[in-house]
Amino acid sequence: MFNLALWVYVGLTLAIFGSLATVWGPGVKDPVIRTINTEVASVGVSLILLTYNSTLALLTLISTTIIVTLILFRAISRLEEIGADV
Amino acid sequence: MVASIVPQLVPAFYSLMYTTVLYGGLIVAFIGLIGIAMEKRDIQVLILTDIVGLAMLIIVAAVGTDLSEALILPGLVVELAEIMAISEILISHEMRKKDVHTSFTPIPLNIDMEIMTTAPNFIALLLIGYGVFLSGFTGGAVAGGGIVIYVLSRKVRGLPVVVLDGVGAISGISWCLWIIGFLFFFILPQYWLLSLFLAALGLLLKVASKIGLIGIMMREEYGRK
Amino acid sequence: MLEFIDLTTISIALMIIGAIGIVLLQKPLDKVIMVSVLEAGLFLAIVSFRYLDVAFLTAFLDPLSIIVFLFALIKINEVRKSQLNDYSTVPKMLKSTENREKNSEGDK
Amino acid sequence: MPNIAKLWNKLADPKNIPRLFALILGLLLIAGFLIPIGLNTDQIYTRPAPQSQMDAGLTIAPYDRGGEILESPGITEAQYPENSQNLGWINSYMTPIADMLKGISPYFGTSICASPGGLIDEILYYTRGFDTILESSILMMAFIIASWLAINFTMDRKEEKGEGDIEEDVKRAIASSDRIANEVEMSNRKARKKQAKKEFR
Amino acid sequence: MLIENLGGNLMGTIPLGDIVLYLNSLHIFLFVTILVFTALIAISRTETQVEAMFGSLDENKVSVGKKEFKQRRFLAIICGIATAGAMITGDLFNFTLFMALIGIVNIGIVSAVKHVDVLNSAYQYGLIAMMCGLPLFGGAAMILAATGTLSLFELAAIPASPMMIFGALVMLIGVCGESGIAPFFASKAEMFRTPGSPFILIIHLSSLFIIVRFVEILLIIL
Amino acid sequence: MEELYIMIYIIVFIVGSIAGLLLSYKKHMEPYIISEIDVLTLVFSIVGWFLLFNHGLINAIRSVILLTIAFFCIGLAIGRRPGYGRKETAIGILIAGIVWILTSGVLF
Amino acid sequence: MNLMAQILINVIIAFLAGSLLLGFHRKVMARVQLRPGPPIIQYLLHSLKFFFKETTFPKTASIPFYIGITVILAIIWVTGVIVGPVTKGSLMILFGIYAIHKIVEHNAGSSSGSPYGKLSCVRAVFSAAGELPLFAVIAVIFLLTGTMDISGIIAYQSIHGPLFFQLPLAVLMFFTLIVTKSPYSPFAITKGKEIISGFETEHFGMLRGYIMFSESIAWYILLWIFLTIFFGPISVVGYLIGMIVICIITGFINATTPMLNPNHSVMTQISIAVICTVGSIIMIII
Repeated sequence: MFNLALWVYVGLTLAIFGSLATVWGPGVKDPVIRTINTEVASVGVSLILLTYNSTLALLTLISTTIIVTLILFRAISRLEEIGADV
Repeated sequence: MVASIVPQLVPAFYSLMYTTVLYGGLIVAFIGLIGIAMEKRDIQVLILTDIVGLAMLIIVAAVGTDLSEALILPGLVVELAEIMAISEILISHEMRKKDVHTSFTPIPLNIDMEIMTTAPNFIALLLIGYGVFLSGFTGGAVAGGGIVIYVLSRKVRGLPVVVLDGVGAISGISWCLWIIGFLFFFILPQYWLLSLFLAALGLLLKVASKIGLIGIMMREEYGRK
Repeated sequence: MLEFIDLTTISIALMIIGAIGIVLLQKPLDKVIMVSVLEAGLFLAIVSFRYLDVAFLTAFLDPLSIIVFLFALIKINEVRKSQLNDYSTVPKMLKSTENREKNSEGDK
Repeated sequence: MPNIAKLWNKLADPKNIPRLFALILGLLLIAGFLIPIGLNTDQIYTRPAPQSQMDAGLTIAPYDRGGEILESPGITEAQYPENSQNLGWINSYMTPIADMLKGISPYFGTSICASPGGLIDEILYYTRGFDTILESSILMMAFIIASWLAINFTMDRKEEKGEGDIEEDVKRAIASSDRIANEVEMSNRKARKKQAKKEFR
Repeated sequence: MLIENLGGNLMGTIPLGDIVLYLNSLHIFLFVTILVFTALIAISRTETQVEAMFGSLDENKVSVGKKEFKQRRFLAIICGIATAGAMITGDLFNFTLFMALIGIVNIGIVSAVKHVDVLNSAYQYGLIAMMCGLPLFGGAAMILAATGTLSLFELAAIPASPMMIFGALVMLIGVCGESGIAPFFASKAEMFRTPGSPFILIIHLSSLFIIVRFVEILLIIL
Repeated sequence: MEELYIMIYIIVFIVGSIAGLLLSYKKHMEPYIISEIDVLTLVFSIVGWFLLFNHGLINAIRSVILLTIAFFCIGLAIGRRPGYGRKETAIGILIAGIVWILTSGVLF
Repeated sequence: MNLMAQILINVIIAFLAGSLLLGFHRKVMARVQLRPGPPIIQYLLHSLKFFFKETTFPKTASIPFYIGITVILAIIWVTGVIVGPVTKGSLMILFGIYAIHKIVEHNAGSSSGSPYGKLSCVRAVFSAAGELPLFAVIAVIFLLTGTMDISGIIAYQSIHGPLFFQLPLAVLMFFTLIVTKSPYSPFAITKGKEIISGFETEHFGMLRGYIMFSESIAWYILLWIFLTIFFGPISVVGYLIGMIVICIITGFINATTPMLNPNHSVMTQISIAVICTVGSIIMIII
């Protein structure tokens, strides 16, 4: 039907690109930007799971990613409120 | 017929892609770890450990069997829980470091988004319903997401401690439920259907209530004035 | 020419555009828009794999993630703004160095 | 020698440890590229090739593992089949709702198999159930820690007066829940008014 | 390598589906010891740390509050049970899960204290514990990929290939980080400055026992 | 049974040492006086070391008993207060060693 | 002879011989430092003396543990005697016993509430981080001999000759461990004199007696293992000479070296451990 390997490569590319962007991307000194950048890597992982037909894992990943983001944002905003220099 | 449904050996696709995917996972892990090694600020390291967790998922998924998927599922939820606990420690650490007498209640938020008044009820209901149907880890995560979004969108500022304890109690009970289910499988194998339901629903309740807890903890952050 | 425009190509293109956009755009709100582009790509991919229920759930969870982002961003913006107001006379750089000194003392 | 001593002293600072760990682990992982790597195809719990079930048009793709509901077991290649007497029954089972859903559309395989019964349950609760117990214990512990910290430190620190006074806690809780009830009531009334206005218009 | 060569004769197995717990003399020794310690923790009270104040004749007393005590005792008991489980498990992935549980509980035991320094090292240790998810689960997955099994009985019969050794090494790094072996000792050692002797005991105990057990597992894999 | 004998030897040695210590404390109240050779100690030492090395020469009595006596005597000599009993021990070892070499046939 | 009697006899031997060796070790150190030093039986007399002294408990102590830990220490080393000289069982169990010994050092320090004890407790964690890798020498031995049973290792040596010549680096590693465990050693950070007596500071009377009892057994067992697994089947006289020689060597080392700072101690140990393990493995492969 269609090329499955292509999807794996796209997924890996996205994952690597996303992690690179998270680590060294522009403006990652700001934790908010860094957190949003992790989304790219997680979509890459989602694609790999999709191609490997692990759809249940995919479902779980999508819903936990949101919650992890929420937690991270909570930590960030809380720390900024306290005025902590972390 | 039967042989075609489940092959004896791992299909060629998985074994062909294994090296690639594993290398990809290793690269992602390497990038994340080097990023941690170079980073100095605490919160940034916490965000970067998320990447390391994703790399772990890739490496486990690369095996490409049902077992590997079963290993991923809980791993995801565990990763989530650990981030939660550690971020909480970070916050309390910073609070301790600061002056004790300053107020630490979050700044109230004053936003009025149309979407927050109408959509969440529906979406949350749908998600919870779907999660209950799914059951297990996946269902727990989905339903938990629904609960989070519901709590987040409502004006539930100042929810009492009792509710938290109640949620804890639910999850404790469901945990027992599910352990009983697990033991049933081996002690009384003839009741496997009953134990299946005990286990699935116990886990659902447990995960969902725990994730719902996040929402309750968030209500201070995003609960509007 | 048109044979390139099938579901696969479109979804991959969407995802790549979204990814690049997320990384390159600096303002958080712009990033959120690109996140939705990225997730649309993922949605299309799932559809092209014909997993209807997964696609259905993704369709529900994506907006949620956008909402979460928006909430958090607004909140953080507000926090930062209020801190700026408090220290309006003090430049931001100075404030952070002050903090660092305090920390290094505390560490001893 | 003094340099080594200085380096060793630096290692005694907790802040440097995660970074050192990450560095060593990263370097070790990169060493993985030098090692011949390949998948042993003789695995337990194998699954069909991706999309093959979808292309074959099976109704509960990609998780169809054979078997009929309550009649014959499905196929699972467990490590120790002798330890699990009902191997395969679970992954052929479907709840009545799931069965109905299966008839409606061929594209709901994932959700059907995620609901009680199905392959994942077979592995998660039965053959490798102990793993799942541990995983969710980890989850529970993490949440206990987080919620304990949240209740005691990071939330509502302003109201904290006497430590460990349960009665006080309960009183405060009741009061606050009263307040919430009032608030909710008020907001409901407001919403109703708005609604009424709109309808009136 | 035979399993019997490592820790004495095989005395029995507890089959739970694919996960088979097994007992030999080493395991029984470790298992019983850890349970004895856990029982002692459950009944003991905490100590009060007394230090003379500088410049005056007063003394500075630090003890554990009641709420904190209950929470920490609970977590310590869970930690003891988890360690006991890790001692007898016969499955690689199961072992890594026990490790992860021990890691998170260890953080929890010290997370309730008031010292800023201790909290800081607990946080740093928590970061390590999170990162350890990668080497532990990843290493186990690599061994799974190379051999097609996670059971230690099967692994003992399979001769080691380079990929298995690599997976085992990765796991070793994970165990070293999680249990605070040098050179990663500092963040864990600093956590011990807090009062609550029985609870911090179990942190140390669990990590040492995990090392003992992991050496055995490593030798089984190799 | 060997272990039982070892235990007996050690215990006897310790008893001898304690006895020697008490004896020497009774004899010398003053510290650090490097005196001339004490005859009693010398006798004990020579007997002890002689028996230890050469118990095989005496066939009439069981070697266990001989060794027990030997260890007791050695303990008496060695277990003196610090500074005392060193020369005696050395002489005992020397004599016993010479006898052993002459009788055991190492030289021939 | 039945097993119980054998155990009893071996425990008594271990205790008495261990105490004498520790006393001898102290004597050697004293002579190296040009002091007369106490008589050899002094250590034994000390440990016996403590059993007859009044036992008191600090008000701040964490009670069941404060008492229980000394009993546990005694029990584990009696187990050590059973596993070692009596049944010649698995080395892994001895490894486990050693790990519990570290725990006891840790908890004996922390359970009293004394600041010295607390310092010693933190240092016990440090030292465990360095010493356990040293004990991983048993892994090297396993890789060569293919067995963990002490009797199996003895059998291997009687065929292939002593391991001392085949694994010199492993010998060095184990010897470092012995130096670490010897009193007044440069690595003995838990009992450094700047924190009074380290973890034993607050244990008096009977409890201290238990600790000293177990320490002498521990010293004996450690030397016994070293001689057994590296020199193969040797006679009683061989054990005696070997133990005395080791005591003299460690006495010399300890008398002439200052105590290291905790970090340096740990890192030195781990460096030795890593270098020797890697070296031994390379030697085995080649």
